Amino acid sequence: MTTYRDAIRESIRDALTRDDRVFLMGEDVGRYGGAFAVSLGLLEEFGESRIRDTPLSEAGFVGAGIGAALGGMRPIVEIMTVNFSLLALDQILNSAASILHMSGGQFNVPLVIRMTTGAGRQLAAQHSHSLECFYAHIPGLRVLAPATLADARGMLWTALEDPDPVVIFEHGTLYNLEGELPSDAGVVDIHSAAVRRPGTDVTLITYGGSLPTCLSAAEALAAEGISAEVIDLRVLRPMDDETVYESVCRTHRAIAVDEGWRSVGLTAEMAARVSENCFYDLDAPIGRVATVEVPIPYAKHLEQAALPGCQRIVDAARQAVGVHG
Amino acid sequence: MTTYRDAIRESIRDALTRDDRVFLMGEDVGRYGGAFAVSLGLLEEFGESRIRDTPLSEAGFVGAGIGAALGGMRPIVEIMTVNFSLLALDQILNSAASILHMSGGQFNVPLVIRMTTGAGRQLAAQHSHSLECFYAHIPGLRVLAPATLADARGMLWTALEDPDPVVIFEHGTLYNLEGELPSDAGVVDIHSAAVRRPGTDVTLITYGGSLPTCLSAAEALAAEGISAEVIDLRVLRPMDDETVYESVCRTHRAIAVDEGWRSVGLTAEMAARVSENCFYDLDAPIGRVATVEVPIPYAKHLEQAALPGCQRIVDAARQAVGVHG
Amino acid sequence: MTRKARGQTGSVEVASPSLVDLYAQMLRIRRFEERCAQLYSAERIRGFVHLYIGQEAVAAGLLANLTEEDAVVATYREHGHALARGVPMPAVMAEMFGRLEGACRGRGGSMHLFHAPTRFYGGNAIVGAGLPLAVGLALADSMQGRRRVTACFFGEGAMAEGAFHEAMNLAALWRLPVLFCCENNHYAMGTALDRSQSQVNLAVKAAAYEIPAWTCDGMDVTAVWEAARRAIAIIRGGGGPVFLEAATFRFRAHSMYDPDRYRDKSEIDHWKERDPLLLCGQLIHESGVATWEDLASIDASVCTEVDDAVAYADAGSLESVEDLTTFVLTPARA
Amino acid sequence: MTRKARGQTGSVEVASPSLVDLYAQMLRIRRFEERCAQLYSAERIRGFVHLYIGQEAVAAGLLANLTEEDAVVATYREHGHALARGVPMPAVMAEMFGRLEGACRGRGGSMHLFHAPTRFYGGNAIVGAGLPLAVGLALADSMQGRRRVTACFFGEGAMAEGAFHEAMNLAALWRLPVLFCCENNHYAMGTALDRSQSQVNLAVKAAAYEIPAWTCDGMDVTAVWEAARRAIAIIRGGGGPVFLEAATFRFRAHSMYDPDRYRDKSEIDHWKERDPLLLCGQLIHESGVATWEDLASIDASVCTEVDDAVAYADAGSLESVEDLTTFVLTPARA
Ligand SMILES: Cc1ncc(C[n+]2csc(CCOP(=O)(O)OP(=O)(O)O)c2C)c(N)n1
Ligand SMILES: Cc1ncc(C[n+]2csc(CCOP(=O)(O)OP(=O)(O)O)c2C)c(N)n1
Ligand SMILES: [Mg+2]
Ligand SMILES: [Mg+2]
Repeated sequence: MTTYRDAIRESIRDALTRDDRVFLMGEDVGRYGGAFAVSLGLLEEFGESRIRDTPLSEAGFVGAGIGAALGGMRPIVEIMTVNFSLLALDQILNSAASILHMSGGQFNVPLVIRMTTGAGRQLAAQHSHSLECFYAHIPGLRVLAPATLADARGMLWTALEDPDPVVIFEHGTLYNLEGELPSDAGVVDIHSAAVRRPGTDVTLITYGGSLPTCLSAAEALAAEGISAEVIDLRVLRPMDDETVYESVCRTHRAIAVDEGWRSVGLTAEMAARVSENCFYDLDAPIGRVATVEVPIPYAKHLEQAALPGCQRIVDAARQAVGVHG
Repeated sequence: MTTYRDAIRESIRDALTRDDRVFLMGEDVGRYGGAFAVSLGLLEEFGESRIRDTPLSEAGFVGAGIGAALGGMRPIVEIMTVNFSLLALDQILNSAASILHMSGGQFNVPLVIRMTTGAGRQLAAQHSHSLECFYAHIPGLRVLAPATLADARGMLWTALEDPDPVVIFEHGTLYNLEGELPSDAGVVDIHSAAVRRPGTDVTLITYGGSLPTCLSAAEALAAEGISAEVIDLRVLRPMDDETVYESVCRTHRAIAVDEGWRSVGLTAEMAARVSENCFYDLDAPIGRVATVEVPIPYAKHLEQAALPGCQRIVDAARQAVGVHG
Repeated sequence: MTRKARGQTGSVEVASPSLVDLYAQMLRIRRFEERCAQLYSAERIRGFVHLYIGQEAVAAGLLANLTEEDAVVATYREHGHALARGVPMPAVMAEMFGRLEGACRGRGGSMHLFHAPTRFYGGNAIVGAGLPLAVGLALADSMQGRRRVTACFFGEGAMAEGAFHEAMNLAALWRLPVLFCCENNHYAMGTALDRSQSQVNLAVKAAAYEIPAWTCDGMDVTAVWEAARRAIAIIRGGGGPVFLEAATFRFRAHSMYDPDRYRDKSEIDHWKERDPLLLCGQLIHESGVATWEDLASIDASVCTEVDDAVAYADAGSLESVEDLTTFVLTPARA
Repeated sequence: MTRKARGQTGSVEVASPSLVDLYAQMLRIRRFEERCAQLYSAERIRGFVHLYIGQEAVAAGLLANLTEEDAVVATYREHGHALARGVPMPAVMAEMFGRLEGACRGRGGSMHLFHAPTRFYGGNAIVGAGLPLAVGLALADSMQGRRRVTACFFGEGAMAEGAFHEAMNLAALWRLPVLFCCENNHYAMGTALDRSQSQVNLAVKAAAYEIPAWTCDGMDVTAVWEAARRAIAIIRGGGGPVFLEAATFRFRAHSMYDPDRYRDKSEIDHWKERDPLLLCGQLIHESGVATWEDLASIDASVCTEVDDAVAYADAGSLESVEDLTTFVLTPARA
């Protein structure tokens, strides 16, 4: 048995062992062991230079990661959470994502940025964001969202072999996810979406922290005789359309599920693509289950009411297949 | 005859005259007269305190604007261009947009932020962004995009009367737009979209700098006997759905047009809403004409190829109505 | 603590608090937070909770210098500042219980205490982000010709953020009435000051902005009170912003999630010898202004206040889920 | 200018350039940009163009101290740095013409010159954003045990940005080999230094990060060369970063769009009396290392170089529109 947290730690350890250009940098990744204990023990194993604690300077150390990548290193920069990543967004968009193109192909930026995302732990408005949609909008980035142990273990490896900047989102509620992982688990592709549960009546399109919720929703729907297929996008940019279209053209119905806010978020892109490309195969409008557009409140009952829960997904799927009850 | 630039200057002058809590703050708004000459002459008229030049400190002076609003002022903060606004995005999202809610309704933030947006002047990757979609995603903000002289003149006034933060996007190519404006032009509503050209065959949904392009496209389409209705969203958050749905349910076809990048941008939201709500009235998939997903190149021919031009809109409309050639 | 403000223009005087007042204030914070820790283990309080225990002298000593008209901007470690500023304890506890009766109707929680009646502007949980807000509040005062002060609290770790740099420059450039109070508790989560900043003399760093800056003993409430009094005299006198470092230490972990692996017990014990309550208690004893019995009875009444706050929070109600989206945008008054 | 680097570990020596070399370098920049201004009016060059005229001594004097292995990070006002670093003039001119033959295939333009062979890392047009990049380049060198230096240029206006603060602290904390060169031309667009920063003594501000910092005469190329030589000796010796302010002035407007309303002609004229080419020419004349005739013939050959660059750019081709989206993500090598 291993956990999502351990799988990420193992993949970082692997990378550090495999390639001396790799190092981990971020706030409290060393002495503290990582705000979510992901890098616990790595300082003792690899030392201060390669497990590099930084000051509170998101723009500064992300920019330094970009420069180090330009200088031949393979930095893994940890931004403690997506909530603080806005302070580094200019560096990520205007430098990391743009330098290859601005330089006419002269300079790649082989940088990997990891950050925790998501709500659900009563951390209130400033610590509960899901801003994957901002990063998924930016040309020049590859954006990943591991939702399984295998992806937690493998995506970082593949990302480090990518010559361009890769942003990896780890949902805070997944760190304690447990399961078996083959000891030889390794690279995974970072191009395609995956069908996590096959179904015939409706397709639930999601990723990251919402995957477990969609799987339980599919379970609940099965109990009512509704067969839901669950797709894990895995890669938020560039998105793999084929897997999604193939599914929706079979099921003729789709629900886009995301923990981000609804408007101009990822469910909008999922819905827009599917309705554009599966137009003549759709039997119902695509449902969107996203977070209610409110700064996430602290009180548990209000936070839960804001987030896309199993019930809202079930209801949306029922409506899509025309079952009301 | 007046210009879009003059209309904005007049509305700022009005506000400064009307309400002594109003002041304008930003980089080079004073001595320089504004990077786009919007505030030219205001320093001489209102003095250094109310036409306040700031250091290069986007996070600092936007945050100071939020604090000044909390302290009873009605600041107009100018961020020179949207390209630099990422440096202040944390302040805008985590403070300006969140404080009313986090405080349980105790503190409003009556702040107006103005910024120039858009490409088309060969300013290359770091100076050609259209990031309206980031702001349109944020609960707690009202986001406006004046595309006409009347809106340039009136939206700021209404925005200043709003108790909550309002972000206004001025497209760089509109400043020299000329036309007549009644001397008593004043407040306009900041809730609804507007039909800028009536039509029957297809609806072009757009805003800001793409409005003129869509109007020319409609003109070109008319010449081929295709009647295009052009809708100016005006308000990007919260969006006015009724005007759009009413139109699309009449035309049965829609094209979403935006100068932002395509994926997870505003055309996605427009397309998702329309396909969800006008599903049974649509005769064709909703077309999306947006900027090609590439950092904007400097070379004119490449930049033009990246931006949504009249021709691409015409082609998309033709395809929607089933005319090919 | 008695406060009086002689209007907006005349000179502003704040009566010196008695040692006993300051002791009582610190004790209110200490007992309140000890209870919070228990209630967190009992899962009555959730989310992130950052205890102030060990640093009480800073909030108590500094805030005793403010008038009702002044403003306060704090961080996510702000229970102490809220209580010392005068936010009612029941409202703070109810907020941490997520109750409608909480200071923010349960929407903010421990990290986001706001309170209009005392001009308490958060409860800001993005490190460094509060500083520009404080600059803006002071800008509003200076543009309106009001002689108010805005006190802004932050940790030494926040001084590495760009927001610190931009805010200090703006405040100094515009000579704004801000008291920047850096609570140097020597750690930013697990990162010690000398591993996060090239300049460990924080007053030197602040002085580079042409801002008067000095350090005080953050464990001695009288030292903090005196240092803040000096600073506020300069600020109210139109001398622009002042930077005050209070050298202190947090006795507890960074947050309830923190196993505190990065500090030696010996280091913590060493600082506990200078527990602000201990030092103040001794001072009171030596100066004879009160007896140990007096202090014990203060403790008793403080414990009652805490009990009442918990009872109030307990009896509180929950905001209706229908109201989830209120306070996002203000409905247009038709 | 002759450069030699004795590998990665041995001591690195850069032969002193002759006065005439430095003069020629500055003249290349001056004549190149004078032509750019004409070509802009002729609409052969578009977008934003920021001329360096008046500041040539800084790039010429400082960069003469670098070896091929060192790196350079500059701003949007970087024609001079690119040329002095050794980016071929035709490639720079072709870039401004938006040609495939340009340094960046026409994708970058005036504000985004990049050149791998000379380790020229832009051409960064977000003010302050280049500093963290320079820190990272130096971090890579220090982690790999290379004795390279990264020279980072920025304006005095950039020092108000949070990015400056964060980068200075990181470089000092980690003792990284960065030469931070602030070109203080006294204005940030229309904003004079004393209206943008509370601390106008920039070296004092930099020293607060525990970084050795001093000022040099940015109009005297020998003074810049000497000051940079000292700085680089410290950096290569493992002394960590150094901050160098070069006091200078731009003779032209901020950009081709700028009507330059905010500066008195008298102020500009005053600085023009210390035109770096004038000063250097006089020095050459006094020291007798060359005659006015020699300098005139240098001018002639520089003008030919500029003509050739324009001809090259003119004859250049355009990237095919089919290739618009190349260089966004690198295609997976199948
Ligand atoms: C911008 C940002 N980065 C990171 C964090 C996570 N975080 C919360 S508190 C903290 C340490 C702050 O230390 P300091 O400023 O010294 O205040 P203290 O907690 O010691 O009172 C960190 C890293 C955050 N909240 N905001
Ligand atoms: C973050 C950011 N804000 C604003 C601008 C617009 N801008 C470009 S150059 C400039 C002035 C910079 O002054 P300084 O740093 O002194 O450099 P100089 O132009 O004098 O060489 C400004 C405000 C920008 N490019 N980036
Ligand atoms: Mg601290
Ligand atoms: Mg300058």
